[in-house]
Amino acid sequence: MSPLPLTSLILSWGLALAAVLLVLAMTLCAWRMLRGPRAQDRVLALDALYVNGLLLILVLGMRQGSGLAFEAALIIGLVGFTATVALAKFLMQGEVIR
Amino acid sequence: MSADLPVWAACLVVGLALAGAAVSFVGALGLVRLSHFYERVHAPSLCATLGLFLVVAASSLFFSVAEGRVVLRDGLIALFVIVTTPVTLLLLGRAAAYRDRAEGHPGAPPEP
Amino acid sequence: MTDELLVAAAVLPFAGALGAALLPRRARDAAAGLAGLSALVGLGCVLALIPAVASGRSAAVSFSWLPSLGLAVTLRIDGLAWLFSLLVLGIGALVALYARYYMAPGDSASRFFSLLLAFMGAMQGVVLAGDLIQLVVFWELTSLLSFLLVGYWSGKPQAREGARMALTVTAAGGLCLLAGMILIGRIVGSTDLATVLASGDRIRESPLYLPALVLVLAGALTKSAQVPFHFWLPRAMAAPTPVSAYLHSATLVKAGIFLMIRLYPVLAETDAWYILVGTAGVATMLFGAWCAVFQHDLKGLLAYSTISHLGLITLLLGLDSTLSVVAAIFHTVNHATFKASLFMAAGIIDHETGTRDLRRLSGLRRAMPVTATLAMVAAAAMAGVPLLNGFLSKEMFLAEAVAGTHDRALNAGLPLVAAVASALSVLYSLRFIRQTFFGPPALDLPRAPHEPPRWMRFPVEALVVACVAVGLAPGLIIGTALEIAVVAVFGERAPAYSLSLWHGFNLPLALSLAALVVGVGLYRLLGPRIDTNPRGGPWLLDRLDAARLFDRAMVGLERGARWLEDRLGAARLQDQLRILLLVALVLALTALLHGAGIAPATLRLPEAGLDPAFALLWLVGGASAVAAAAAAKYQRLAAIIFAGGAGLVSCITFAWLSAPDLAATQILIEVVTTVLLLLGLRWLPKRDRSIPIPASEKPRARRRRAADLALAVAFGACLAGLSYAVMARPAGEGIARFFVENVYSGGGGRNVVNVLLVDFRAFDTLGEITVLGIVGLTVLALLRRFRPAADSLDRPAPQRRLAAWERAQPDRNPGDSMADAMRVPATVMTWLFPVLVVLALHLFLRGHDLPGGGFAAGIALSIAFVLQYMAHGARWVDERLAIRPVTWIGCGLLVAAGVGAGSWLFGRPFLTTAFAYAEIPGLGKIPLASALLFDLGVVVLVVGATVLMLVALARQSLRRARAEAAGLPQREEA
Amino acid sequence: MRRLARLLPHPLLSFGLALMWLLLNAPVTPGTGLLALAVGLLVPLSLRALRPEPLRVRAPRALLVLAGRVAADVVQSNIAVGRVILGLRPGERRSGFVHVPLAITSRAGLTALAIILTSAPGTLWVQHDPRTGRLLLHVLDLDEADWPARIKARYEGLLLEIFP
Amino acid sequence: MSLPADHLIVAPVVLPLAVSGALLLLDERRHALKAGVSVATALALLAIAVWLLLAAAAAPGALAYRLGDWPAPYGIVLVVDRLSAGMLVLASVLGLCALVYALSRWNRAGPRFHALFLLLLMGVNGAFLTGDLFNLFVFFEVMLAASYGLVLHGSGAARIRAGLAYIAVNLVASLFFLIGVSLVYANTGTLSMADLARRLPLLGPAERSLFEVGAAFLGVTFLIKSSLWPLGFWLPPAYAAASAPAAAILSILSKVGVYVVVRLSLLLFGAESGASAGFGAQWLLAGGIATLAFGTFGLLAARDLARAAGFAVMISSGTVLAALGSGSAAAVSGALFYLAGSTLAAATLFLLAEILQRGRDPAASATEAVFDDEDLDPFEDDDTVVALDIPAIVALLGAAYLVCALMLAGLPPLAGFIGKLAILSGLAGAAAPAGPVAASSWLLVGALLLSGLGTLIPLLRFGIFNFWVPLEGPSPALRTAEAAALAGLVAGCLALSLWGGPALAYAEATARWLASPAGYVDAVLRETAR
Amino acid sequence: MEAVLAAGIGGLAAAGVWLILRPRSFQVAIGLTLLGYAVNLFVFAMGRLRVGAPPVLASPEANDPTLYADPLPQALVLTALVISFALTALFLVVLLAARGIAGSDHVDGREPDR
Repeated sequence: MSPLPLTSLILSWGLALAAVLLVLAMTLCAWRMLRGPRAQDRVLALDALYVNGLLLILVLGMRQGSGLAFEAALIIGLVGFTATVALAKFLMQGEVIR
Repeated sequence: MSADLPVWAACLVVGLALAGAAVSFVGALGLVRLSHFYERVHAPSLCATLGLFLVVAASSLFFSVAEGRVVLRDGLIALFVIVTTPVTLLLLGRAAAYRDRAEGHPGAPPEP
Repeated sequence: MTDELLVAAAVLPFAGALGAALLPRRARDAAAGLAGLSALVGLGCVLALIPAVASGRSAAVSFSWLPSLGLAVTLRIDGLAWLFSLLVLGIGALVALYARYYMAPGDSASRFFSLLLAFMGAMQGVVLAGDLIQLVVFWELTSLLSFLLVGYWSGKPQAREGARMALTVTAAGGLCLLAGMILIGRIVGSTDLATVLASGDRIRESPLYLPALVLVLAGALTKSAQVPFHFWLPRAMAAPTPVSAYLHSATLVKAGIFLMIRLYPVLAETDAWYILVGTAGVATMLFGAWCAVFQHDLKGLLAYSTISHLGLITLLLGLDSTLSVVAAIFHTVNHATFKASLFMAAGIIDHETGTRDLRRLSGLRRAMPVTATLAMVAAAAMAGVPLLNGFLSKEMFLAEAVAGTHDRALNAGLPLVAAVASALSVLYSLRFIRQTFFGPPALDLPRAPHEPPRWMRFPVEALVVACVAVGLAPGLIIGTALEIAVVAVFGERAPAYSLSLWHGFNLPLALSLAALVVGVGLYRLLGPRIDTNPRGGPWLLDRLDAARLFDRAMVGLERGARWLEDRLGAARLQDQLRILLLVALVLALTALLHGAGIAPATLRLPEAGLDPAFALLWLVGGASAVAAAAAAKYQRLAAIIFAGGAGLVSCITFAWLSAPDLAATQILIEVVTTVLLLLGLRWLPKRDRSIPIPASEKPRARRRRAADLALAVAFGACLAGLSYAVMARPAGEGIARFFVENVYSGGGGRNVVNVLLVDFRAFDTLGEITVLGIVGLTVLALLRRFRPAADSLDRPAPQRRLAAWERAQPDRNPGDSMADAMRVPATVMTWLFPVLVVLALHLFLRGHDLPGGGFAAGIALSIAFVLQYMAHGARWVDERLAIRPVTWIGCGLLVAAGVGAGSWLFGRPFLTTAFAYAEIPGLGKIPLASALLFDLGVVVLVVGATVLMLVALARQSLRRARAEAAGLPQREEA
Repeated sequence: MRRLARLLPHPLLSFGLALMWLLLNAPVTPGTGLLALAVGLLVPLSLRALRPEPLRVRAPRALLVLAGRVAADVVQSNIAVGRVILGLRPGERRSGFVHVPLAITSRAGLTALAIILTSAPGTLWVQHDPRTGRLLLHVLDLDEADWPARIKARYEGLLLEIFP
Repeated sequence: MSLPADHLIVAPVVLPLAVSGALLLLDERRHALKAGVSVATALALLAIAVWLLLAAAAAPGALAYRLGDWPAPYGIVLVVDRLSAGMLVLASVLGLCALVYALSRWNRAGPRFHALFLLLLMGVNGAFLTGDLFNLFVFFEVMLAASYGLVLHGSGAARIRAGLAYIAVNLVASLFFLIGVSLVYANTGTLSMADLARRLPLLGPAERSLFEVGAAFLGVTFLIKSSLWPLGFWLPPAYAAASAPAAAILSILSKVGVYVVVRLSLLLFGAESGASAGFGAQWLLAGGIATLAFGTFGLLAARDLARAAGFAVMISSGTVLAALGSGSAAAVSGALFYLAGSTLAAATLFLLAEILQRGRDPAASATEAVFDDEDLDPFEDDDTVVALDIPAIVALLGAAYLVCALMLAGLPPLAGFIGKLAILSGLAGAAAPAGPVAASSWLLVGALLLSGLGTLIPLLRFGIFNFWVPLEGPSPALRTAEAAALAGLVAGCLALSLWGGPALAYAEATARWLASPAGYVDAVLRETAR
Repeated sequence: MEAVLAAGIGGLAAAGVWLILRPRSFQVAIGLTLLGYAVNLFVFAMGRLRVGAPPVLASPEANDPTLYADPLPQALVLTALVISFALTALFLVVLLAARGIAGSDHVDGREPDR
């Protein structure tokens, strides 16, 4: 179907592997998140989870050859930290907004 | 769309992406392997810096080649993550410091 | 002319009631005059109808009412109706006159007479009803009005209780009657009276006959106070006496009798009828008489005697011979006359002496000789003394009792029963007369007795004269009327009977005389002992107080209902939710099994195969969800974090599976939700794992948790199974195709999802943003009155610790540490504000063609605002950014609705979008779609609502500061 | 000039936002260009209400140098931390807190330093006291370098130059 | 779509939306202006609804309004037929009266009352009008969101406690709704009700099974809203705790659920719909009877009038659903008539409950509003109190109460009786005595009659307690607005009774129209040039 | 993919259901959030799964429906997302108000009688 099967092969396998690696990274983050032991560990892990999720979306975008998932990644990058900042502030102050 | 990529580009893209993913994986591994919070806090930076750079580079390259023009918008993501992630870590470190001090945790940081 | 007269006879009382209601409250004369006049004119009309009803004829007039139910308002008069109508209107006129004098000047005359007239009208309605359903309508109306009349003196507890009981019993009977009538209607195919009366055989042969009979009788017997439904009548004596005289002697209680006579041709002459009606009659007759003997209250005595006499009439009807029915009709009329007069007399005595207690009354014969004479004559009629009307009908009864037309078990004892009842009625009549009028004058009466006003006595006189006249010359006075009624009931089967005074010396006469003698003897024997009866109730039966049983039944009903409500309902939210889920599960499974089901073979194997990364991703998602479930009780913060993880996984899933818009929106919402939950978390109490569950509770708690777990797993499995079953099947040809094909040509965009939202299904979006706006307003309202719980009022623990530490440091002011900590983050967050604005703008403008859209833009913008709040605190931002969220919400709604309405200008339906590509020199084609404007409304509203929610919650933390500023001592509040 | 300042209170920001717009909406057409211009002009006005300290960047050259240095350091520390995580670093490793006395007082400078230090793996900005100028830093590998000296040498000077 | 008047079909949704948007721009303190605007809007809504009713009664089929000018199964269509027009009128009458009642003081018991109220009306109207399943979900949510606001309106512990449960239950119901809608879409490929009716007979067995699961989920949702036993335990406490005008307007809310069940079950599962015909009818019948029984028990057990009114709402829903489940078209027409009457009466009872409660027990905190300290005390302005002497007020209230009680207990001569009679004679097949009558129908007949009695007894108790037991202390004050609202609702009840014939004929025509869904399908799917 | 997603939906739903049956209102709030995720994914899944076919036309002419994932469920999910977000927020505020006024965070507003 494609004129350059090699390219497809490289791309599909390589990016699939990258996706697996990233998901594995997410799994590890999730493990830390669930494990704790303290709240700051969980928040930290969630933050890492977000970043890895962002990377995963980028890789998925490449895998599917579509730039349409970019917005989601952009939003995670720009806005996602709000959640973790709120969590951290809560840990620090006991409330998010004073 | 993916079929239009020349082999070199595909290799480069895959290489970058794999490298980024691997760095991220190492970062996440650090989250698991390092022994206490103040050590673990360094690990995600790997994902948010080098891992991110590499993947973003891969993505930019991929779309630039695929669309036949320079696509730099992925760089924006990198920029924003660089700027925002420290905010979280900073606050988190500070929060951990307060909490540890308040509880008299042995590993609590000294007062500045 | 007949029609007009008929209508007038039916409508006049109601017209009068309306008139009386409009009169001033105290206009006794006018109201009574109106009442009397209405009754008299009505009476005239009815009398004028004789030709129409003579010799078995009948007349009817019909008006359309509920044509779709085949129901019309039909007024139908025949002999029976005519006779009862005379009774209703005649006695009604007399009662009106009597009531004029009876009612005190302070009572509301307009209310009383209007109710009385309305009741009269309702009775007329029952009597003249030409349709069974219509009869039920008026029947219930009489119950209702009797309720209002009995409870006229609502200040008295007895009146309230009496009224309530009367209505409860009679309305319940009325409902049974309705059911019965519907059954009859079903059997006959029509509820038209004439049709029904003509289909007696059909009814009696129907399998539904017995239920119909039982139901109809339930109505009739409750109304006519038959055992065991009799108890309401004595309690209803709390009514003003005119009401008793009217309702409880002549009309209301006779409605049941009327109904039985009315339907006699179609329901009677069967074993069931004989047993039911006869038994009820016998029991009531004896029971009523026995109870009447023991009453100390004048009206109570009369009430029980009424019960007894009604029982007699019922028994006559139950005997199932045509002659006995004649006797029943005759006695009905007679009873109405003498009992009404007795009630009035009792009312006069009550009125003039202030008491109705037989034990206190004595020797009134001297103070009120005329009244005494009248009462004595009426009582004698009640006792069945010869030469009075009561004697005649009782004689007929005794004759029937002796004759025993059918070979039936009850018949054997009937003469004895009749004699006993007669003797008892002599006994109580004698007691009534003796104790009231004879003996030494009573000295301790509340008022000094004297004769009543002339016209107050007149109705009694008139009725007593009637008693005597009928007693002396029955054929002359009542013969025709009775004849007309009897013929109306039986038609050609009407029996031959003689109304003469003297039938020769026969067994009935002997019984009658024996009853008189025994009655007098019994009074001699028992009179004093009855007066001093210690327990007050009738001997043998004093434990069987049906009224008390009724009260107890009412309380029991309430209690039972509460118990049932408790058992059948679920007051607690958890139980309700369990039931909800369970029902949904059960119904879903039933539906699945109901159809052909899904053969496993029809499920195609997934084409894409399994991507290990995806599976691993969902491992993370599932683990996060389960962990959130586990942590939500004691580690709330952790639960929020875990829920965030699950949200992220679903966001990635959307991105993975071709839904970029969803991914973007999901992550935005995820962030806002997390912030929101955290804002709320501050006001929740610390959960402590150390709070012990009592050991006794543990097994129950464990069981409950196991059940919940099973339910949760079942529901999860159900959703999983359903979704797999759907996903593994190819999609059919649906409407989705249209959207893709028309999105560009018709919607002017390339992002199908977005065009769906702002164009194809913009109406949904309009509703959706309205929801958001409403929630914003509700949150605003709720938080305005927010009162934090005492334990969360204080500053959070970290801040308190820090403040304590700061106080200990010489070089630090309160709050410095926090300010230091926020210095760097706040700087970043401030400078991110414009960046986020650009992001929002970007998402907004590109939505039509690429992922994005108004909603995402709105949320992004509100996050920009919230970041500022987080960076600088609520007060700082409030001083700088004057956000008026409510105004934003209003504007958003207006813009969206306005854009939608704009299409009206072009004659197109609401929300029709217009788009064009404007060619601007140098810039190229610029898409201009009205949908973009609509989306602008969305943005404005979303920002308003989201910021409102977040900020309103955030501002709560200022309460404490505000309270401190107002000088309120914090601790006290806490 | 003053009017320009009012119209364009944060020129750097305006430029950045316009660039961001162009990047987001590539390829550049006259239309997007116009919009980018509008964005650059109008959006910074939204900051006016928040009244942040205006950002003045003095030495663009220093900025470039700093950027390069940071990039190199980030890569280097990534590798270092990666080795630590993977257990490839031989010998005993100590992590702990270090105090760094800072000379920077400007908000922007501190922020930049915080971002640099925190985003580079291996160092975490924990606490800074503006009264004493002392920074508390957590370091993953204390033995890797003399951290206070390194920070002062590599970043502080340049930052003081950029954000006076 | 040529006549401008056709656009009136969408007005019941757009008008309240726009007006509430405008009201939000007004300052909170301009009470008089806001009150005037909202009442004018409510009046306009009533006028529009009546116009639509007349139009629907005159039209041979249904009037369809294609939003966005998209052809039918693709875009969202609003449909006015006899059923929806009738419900619109009912909702408008209730809305107007409840709003007028609220003007006495409730509108000041919390911020943005008028906007919330109008948005509730918008949601209700939209739910009645829409011909699209998902759009129905949206309007359900609009309606529910506003109802959450109104249930909580006035704040106070009881209200918030009850509101929490109310919201939780309805949120779960909304999730079921989504599950149901999506299953329906997944297996039929359409969301338009009319299109659904057309496609349903053509479904394969597996699709049909899955579709029916979706329908079951939808059914559970609607039955939760219409408070069928055992799904409706949330209703009495929530309604009893709500402020009186809110409760009055909420009594139409449960009827929205009933409406949808009627609409969908007759449209989709009528006799002509193939293998799914009669789907769920037995459940409806059984559930309806159980609801009747449970509602009656609850009513008997109720300790205060507002709660009793809540159970009356339940009984009324149960009656209609059971009649629907019985499968008799005559019973359905009776049930529709009954629905109107009982809803009006229940709403009146909520209003009365509050007035009486206020007179009886001024310290009762449960139903009292918590008024803002920052707002003026709304109790201060006594100039609006009706200038009648006490007995007259009591008589007025008593008459209103009597009307309510008769309507709810189904006693003659009011509409409650007519409706019940129509159901009963429909069930008993009095009009067509040919076929046998199912045992379940007899059971329903019995349940209906007994529940009438079970309604009468407690209402009698409450009535006697409230009107006949002499009051200690000040007697209830009646404000002009309250009197007007009561008068309006009572007039509605009486009008329904007086014109029972025409109204019943309308209901019957409606039932006939519903029994043959082809008309609806044609009206909606008729091709129009775009 | 389908089986994994189905299992995920099931897991989310089970966790959510378990939580909404718990006595503390905060648990219910989290449960509603999770259940909301599950239901949104469920609705989404009803449009069948497609990889790499976002319903955004590559060009105005490429409007062959088979090239794209079913857009309708996505639009529905978007609407539902917003609504469930709004209602979660409302529930949260009500639970706070209930906690403040009733003094208990039990869903019934009072501690159960033991």
